[in-house]
Amino acid sequence: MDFVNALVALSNFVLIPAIAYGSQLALGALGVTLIYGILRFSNFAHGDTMAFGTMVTILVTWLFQSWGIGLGPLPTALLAIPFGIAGTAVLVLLTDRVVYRFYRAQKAKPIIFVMVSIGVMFIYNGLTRFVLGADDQIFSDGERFIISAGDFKRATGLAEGLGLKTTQAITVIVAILVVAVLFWFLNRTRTGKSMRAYSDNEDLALLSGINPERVVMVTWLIVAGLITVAGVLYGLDKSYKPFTYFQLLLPIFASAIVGGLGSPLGAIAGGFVIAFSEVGITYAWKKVLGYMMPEALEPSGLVQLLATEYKFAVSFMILVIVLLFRPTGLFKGKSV
Amino acid sequence: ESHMSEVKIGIILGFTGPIESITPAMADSAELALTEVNDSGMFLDGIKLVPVRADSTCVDAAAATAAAERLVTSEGVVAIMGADCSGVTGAVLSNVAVPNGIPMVSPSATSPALSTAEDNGLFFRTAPSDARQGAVIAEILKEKGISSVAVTYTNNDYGKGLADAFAENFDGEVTLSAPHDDGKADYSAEIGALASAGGDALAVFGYTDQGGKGMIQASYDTGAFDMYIMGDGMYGDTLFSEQSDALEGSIGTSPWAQGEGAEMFDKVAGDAGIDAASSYTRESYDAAALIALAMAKGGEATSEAVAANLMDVANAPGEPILPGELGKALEILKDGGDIDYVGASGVELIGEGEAAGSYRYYTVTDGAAETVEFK
Amino acid sequence: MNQSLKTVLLFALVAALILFTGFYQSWNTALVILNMGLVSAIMSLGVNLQWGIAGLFNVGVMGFVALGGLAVVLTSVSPVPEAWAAGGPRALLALVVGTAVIAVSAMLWKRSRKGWLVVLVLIAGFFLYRWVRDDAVNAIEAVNPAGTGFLGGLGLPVVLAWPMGGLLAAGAAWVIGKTALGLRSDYLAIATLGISEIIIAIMKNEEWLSRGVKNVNGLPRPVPYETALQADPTFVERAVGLGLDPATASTIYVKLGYSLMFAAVLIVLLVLAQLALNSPWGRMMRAIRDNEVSARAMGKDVTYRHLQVFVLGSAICGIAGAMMTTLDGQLTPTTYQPLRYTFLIWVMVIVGGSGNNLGAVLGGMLIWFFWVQVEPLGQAFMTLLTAGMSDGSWLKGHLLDSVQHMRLLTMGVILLLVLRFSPRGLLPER
Amino acid sequence: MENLHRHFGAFRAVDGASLEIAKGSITGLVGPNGAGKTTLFNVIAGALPPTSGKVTMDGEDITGLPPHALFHKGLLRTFQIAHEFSSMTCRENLMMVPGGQSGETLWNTWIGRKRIAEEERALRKMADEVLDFLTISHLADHPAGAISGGQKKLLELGRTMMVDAKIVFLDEVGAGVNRTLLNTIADTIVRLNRERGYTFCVIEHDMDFIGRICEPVIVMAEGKKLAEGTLDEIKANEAVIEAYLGTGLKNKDKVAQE
Amino acid sequence: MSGEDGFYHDDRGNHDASITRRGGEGTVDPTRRSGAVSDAPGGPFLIGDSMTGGYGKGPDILHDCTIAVDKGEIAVIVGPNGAGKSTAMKAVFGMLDVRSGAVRLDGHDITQLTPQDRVARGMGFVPQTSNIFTSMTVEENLEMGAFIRTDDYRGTMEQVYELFPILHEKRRQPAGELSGGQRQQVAVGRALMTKPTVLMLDEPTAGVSPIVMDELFDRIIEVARTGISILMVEQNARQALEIADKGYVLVQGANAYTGTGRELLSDPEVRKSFLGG
Ligand SMILES: Nc1ncnc2c1ncn2[C@@H]1O[C@H](COP(=O)(O)OP(=O)(O)OP(=O)(O)O)[C@@H](O)[C@H]1O
Ligand SMILES: Nc1ncnc2c1ncn2[C@@H]1O[C@H](COP(=O)(O)OP(=O)(O)OP(=O)(O)O)[C@@H](O)[C@H]1O
Ligand SMILES: CC(C)C[C@H](N)C(=O)O
Ligand SMILES: [Mg+2]
Ligand SMILES: [Mg+2]
Repeated sequence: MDFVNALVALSNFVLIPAIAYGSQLALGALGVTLIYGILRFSNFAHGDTMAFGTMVTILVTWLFQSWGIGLGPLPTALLAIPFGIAGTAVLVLLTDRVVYRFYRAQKAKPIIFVMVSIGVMFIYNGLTRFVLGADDQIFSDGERFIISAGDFKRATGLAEGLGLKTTQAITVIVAILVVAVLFWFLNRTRTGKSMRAYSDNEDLALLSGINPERVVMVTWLIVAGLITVAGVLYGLDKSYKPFTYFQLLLPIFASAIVGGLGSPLGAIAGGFVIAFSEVGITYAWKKVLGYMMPEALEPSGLVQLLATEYKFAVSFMILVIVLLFRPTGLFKGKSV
Repeated sequence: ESHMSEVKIGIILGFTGPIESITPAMADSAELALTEVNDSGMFLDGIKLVPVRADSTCVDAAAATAAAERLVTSEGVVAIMGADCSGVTGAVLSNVAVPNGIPMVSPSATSPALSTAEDNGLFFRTAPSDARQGAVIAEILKEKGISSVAVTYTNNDYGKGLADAFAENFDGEVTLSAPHDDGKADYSAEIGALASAGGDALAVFGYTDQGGKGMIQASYDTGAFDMYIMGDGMYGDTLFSEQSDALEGSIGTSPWAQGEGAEMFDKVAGDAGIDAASSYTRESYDAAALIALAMAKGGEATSEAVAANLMDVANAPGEPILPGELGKALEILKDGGDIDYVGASGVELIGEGEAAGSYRYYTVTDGAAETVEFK
Repeated sequence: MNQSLKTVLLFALVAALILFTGFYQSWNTALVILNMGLVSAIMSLGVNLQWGIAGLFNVGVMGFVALGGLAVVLTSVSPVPEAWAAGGPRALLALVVGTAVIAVSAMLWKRSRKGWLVVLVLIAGFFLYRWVRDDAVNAIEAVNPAGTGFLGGLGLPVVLAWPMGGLLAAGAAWVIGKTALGLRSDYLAIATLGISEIIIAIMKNEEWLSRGVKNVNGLPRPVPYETALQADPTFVERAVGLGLDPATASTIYVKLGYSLMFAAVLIVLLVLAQLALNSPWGRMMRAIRDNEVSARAMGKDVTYRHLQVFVLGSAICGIAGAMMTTLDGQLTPTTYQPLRYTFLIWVMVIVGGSGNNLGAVLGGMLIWFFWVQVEPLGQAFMTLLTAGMSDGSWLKGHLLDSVQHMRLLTMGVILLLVLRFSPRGLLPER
Repeated sequence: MENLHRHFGAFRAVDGASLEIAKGSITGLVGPNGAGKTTLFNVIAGALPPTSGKVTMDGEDITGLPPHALFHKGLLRTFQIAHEFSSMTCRENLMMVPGGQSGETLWNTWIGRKRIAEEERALRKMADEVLDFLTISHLADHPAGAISGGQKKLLELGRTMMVDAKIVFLDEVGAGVNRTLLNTIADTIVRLNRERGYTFCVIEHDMDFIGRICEPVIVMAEGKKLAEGTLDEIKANEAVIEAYLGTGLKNKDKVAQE
Repeated sequence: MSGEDGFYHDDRGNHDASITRRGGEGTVDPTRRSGAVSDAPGGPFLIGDSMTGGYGKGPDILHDCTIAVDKGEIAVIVGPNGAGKSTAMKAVFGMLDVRSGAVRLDGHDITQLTPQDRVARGMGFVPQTSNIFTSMTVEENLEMGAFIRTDDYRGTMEQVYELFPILHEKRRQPAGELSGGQRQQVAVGRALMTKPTVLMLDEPTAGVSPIVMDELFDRIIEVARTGISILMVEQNARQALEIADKGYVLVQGANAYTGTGRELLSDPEVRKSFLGG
């Protein structure tokens, strides 16, 4: 029984949160990695694009909620996601047309693109706040829990509870689906292969009859989809606040990079590495050990490797160590 | 002096950055006070007080300094209502306010360290220092018989200061005191550690729509704690209603005046369409009102007048003044009378840069704060 | 247009912008912008050295700037005797133990390549370190926590902190460079970014060292205090003689003092950087940037050169960081945000023209100017925009409420405009 | 070098090749595509670590030394795929080559300006001579990234002429170089070999070129040495013909008929 | 540690170039759209007529240069390094701005077409450098060659594998890991996959072994015989001219000599200055 309790405590505080958070990061990182792999720059506007896509979804969700349309136990926002994606797609395609295209024509260096994307980030930042403001917005509805910690305790009679949120489950499922589809798309379909070809050698792609602007457009469309889904899932699970989305940028980049920039599989792996190192390393083992060990040996201290103050430091430390042993990321990122 | 018919007051708050969501209401409240003063027609021969906003960013000392510098030297503001976060407040104070002799009244910088900052008598605040809040919270817990708590605080001078003050005054056991950073994506790690450490309740000294909320949500999602103790930064209707399940039965404190003043403010602010329940709206209103009243008392709309008379108008003796009664106050002052500004937050300034103020001890019931008593 | 004419014109533009600020806003504002502009220019000089010249993608600028700030505290703040008595020596011992553990395990790893052994040493060392450290730290932090609660510094003149900041940053850069410079650019980027976050985390949480998030206020200054000047009759007399009021005169005097000192540092660094760049050293660095494999085959020790330039660039950032903290008069670890202290510096370098030292300086001054001035600019723009709308309309109200969000938006627009008209930077490398 | 191995995963690019390059010789290295010649070069020049085996030069073990150290020991190489410094001018590409320039020490750039200026003058003269020789002096101030493929090859060769080397490894200098010019290059190689005592090891697929300068010729196939001898001996070797030389155009006669 | 392999064969040699990577970046403005195609009947099958132009805003490299090839013919361009041979090829393919002159294909003026639209009109090109997708496998490289084809291209792929057996062996390996000569074979194979009506090859035999070179020339003759026009640049000029129907000698961006392959081969002046005696 104690062993079960230990396991439950660990799942509740480490495994489940980390898996859900990892999936959220992974979805974000997929977008970053795709833009990097195909359009060849690190998109700093990613976080703010995510905020924008979520904002559109939220507005539509509110509309649906006011109409009384819902999904029962599932969040209404899931219904609104397509609209969010459409809105984001319009935004990014417009941005591409007005901003990035010019630099593509100029053959600007990737670093210029990065700087331009910082400019775009500032603008999106303002845009989102103009429409919806800077505050927290609540848009989740439906059942919050599949099973809450309290119910779990009552049902099982264990001392420890295990909470599983609807949104956590949705996040993980969606992440798996999206990755599978994306992988298939890039490696098996003609369009996907043409995107990889374009990213590898632009001139030669032209010489093979690939239309570069179409590749760019498709990339943005996919990114719009990924970004919105990631943003909405994150918002449902945690909360929606534009500033947090901006802050998410760093762990997302870290995930994309530690997994190997340009590699979709790497993005997933990276997301989990970052999430687990953030959540796991600073975990205080006191409770778990308390269950596992005989009374006499029960730890008196917290048995915490490092204080939570250092959780970012630790996750970055792990990142650096991973990179020292695998200099181009877990999945040898080079191209998609 | 007809050319002086407009006098500018700087409002320096973090309109962008980590507390961007509470600053608009704060600024509105401050401007509400100024409008009230202007509308009364009683202010120094019809001089109009014009608010000028500037962005403190809450965290970027250099940007805040530059913004303040601009307000002071090019806009020519004579006093500053602000800044908000303790860090930038210190920077603006020593880099701009003191050198230029501009008084600052901060509505929300509560770090104990500011009490001793070198300020040449120019720094005031309407919110009490966290040193006191820590003691108040400890006292409440003692009364309630809670003997072991886990603490999480926002990782800045405010959070740290409050957590320290609390720990110092608390008789029971603090199982773990873990900071959290605001605006981060995920708080599972902190909750994991705190839950492991255990305790009867979780004390959250953070911001209502920032990491503090994130911590409560993460705790609720994992069932880590059932009861929360909240510092001033956590007070916010949205949080209470949104997290009503999680917070049911939790307790908190917030700088707040007993009775009338606060009620009046709710009314006045409500009429003006301002969300009075947001954090530090009361203190902001009071800060701006004090600036105006000090000018009125000094008989001139200058920095010197503010610095010299602010303590005077804020404290007894004199006629108590509530929100919405600024016109009355001005009239009294005009007639050479004395006032004791009580305002929305029950202002009581004890020494330079130090406000006494009282705290409202509340519990959360059905998604709303219910006053238990004032301390 | 030829490049040198362009250079002159663009610098004239920056000067004009600052003068304009002086005339239309105030000279104090102008000098504030100028001072931080000079500091920013130094930072971008450092980044340009690393990226523009050597092709190293260092996104850890923030960390080095922060170390510079820490140096100011460690150098100039007077020591806190009670804290030293409470646990100073033991804290130092802990530092020694920590370094020794790391050094020993690094050596073990080199010699034996036995992972488990190293891990074992590290773990044991970690506990030893914590054991030595924790008591000392608790004792130190308990000494008057609201006022001090840290060891303080050496109490030396604050100007010494600038080279100290450089040294501290250089030391850190050396360690980082030794471990991480083998990484490819983006991987190096995230590694440096991570390390800078680690540095900030340490500064935030090691209170005994830096007072952590409680900040250190009232740092000593290399220039007189305004209030002292205002109290000085000769100064007041002279100010009045010049037709200035004493308060304004004193603030301008102090700021000018900083301006001169900063300008001197910038000029020295710029001259050194230019000499280095226009010499075989610069040629070699560019060769390495262009093609490492080939540079290696041509006998250039790429690893060493990378380390050299990484350390130098970081040291420059450290110096700038120390100068900035001196200017601020306080150390606030929470203000170190990557957006402001890393990415904005990068924007400066790239907008200025990477690979060109003068470009970096120009970019530093110009972008900083806008970073400060976009706020009034954005407000003005919004006023203009809403001028035509009917009063009291919902949209107008909403837009005016959101006017603060114009700040970053305007910054974005300006950035895009500048990059549109000079996609290779204002002063491109060649 | 002895019994050198370099594996990529399970693939053995260099599989136990042992060959010897005599001092003062111009050794030709030929072999079918993918025989492992370039990989062999990379291993010798320190660009890739060997999986196993040993490389010695002048009796000294130089296995696994980094490329820059080898350069200073007098071992130079060119790349099959040109590795120019693309943003630098052609002249700078050459001037950066010589080692031990005092201006490469940071300190000297601040205090030793005069000495540097002198050295630079000399270097510049030398670089201009080399450019002249390679018939690309008009490109001296051209960015090396924007010159033709063949010109890049020439530049690559030019770099080896900027210093005194003991041994120079040339990886397909001839590919893409105009044959007339290639003859001149061949003469230079011979001259450098005679006058300055450079040892050369040359990979090339152009038999005329090999025949003109190389003695002996080593044939590699599948990571191993297949044959060694003079070009005529090689040409007569059945195995080499089958794997490498072939028997000429099948369609040739058809062309002739037209 | 896996970083080191690969990049010696990469086109981007730089160890530190993942953000500055130039390898993938093209030289052609990808955002350009095709202009109109007008009828221009008569003349050879493909002709770059009196082309003058250069790179970007730089000086003109080509001066009134004319190159043409007829159906089923092999035309070979020779000339010293830097003469503008590759530039001429790129000009014909629309990869740089032609300031004056025209390109006509099969009776249409295609001067305003983008390269990708020229591919759709049946032109195929193997550039001199960066001519493979280094990160994609050999097989994917070939598939990309067949990108515009909607029919079943497996047969063609078999033919390519037959021609270059080594490619079959390495078909699952990233092309960037191949040896120089093998890459060249991939490049030619990719172009063959297009099933073009005009095939343009920039030094296809650079770096390939004699036996493969012979195979390649054999194959080119065969291909030409099926009615495909071949336009190629060669430094192995003597072999190339032997099989050429038409030869051009380019010097400093202008036509210096033009004639049949045999004529040029027997011209002593040409032999001496351009063919290495
Ligand atoms: N990084 C790598 N990973 C896997 N295989 C590789 C790698 N580099 C080279 N190879 C393989 O090793 C073999 C030898 O390559 P190498 O470049 O040495 O040939 P080469 O003799 O120089 O041929 P060429 O004459 O065509 O230049 C080739 O079959 C190639 O596919
Ligand atoms: N990308 C470029 N930008 C600018 N100039 C270029 C570029 N590429 C080549 N050139 C210049 O154009 C001229 C002709 O180059 P081109 O590549 O056409 O020569 P080529 O005849 O193909 O020579 P090779 O036989 O060496 O390949 C050269 O002088 C070169 O300097
Ligand atoms: C706005 C506030 C919540 C600020 C907080 N009390 C501080 O001092 O930082
Ligand atoms: Mg080779
Ligand atoms: Mg060419």
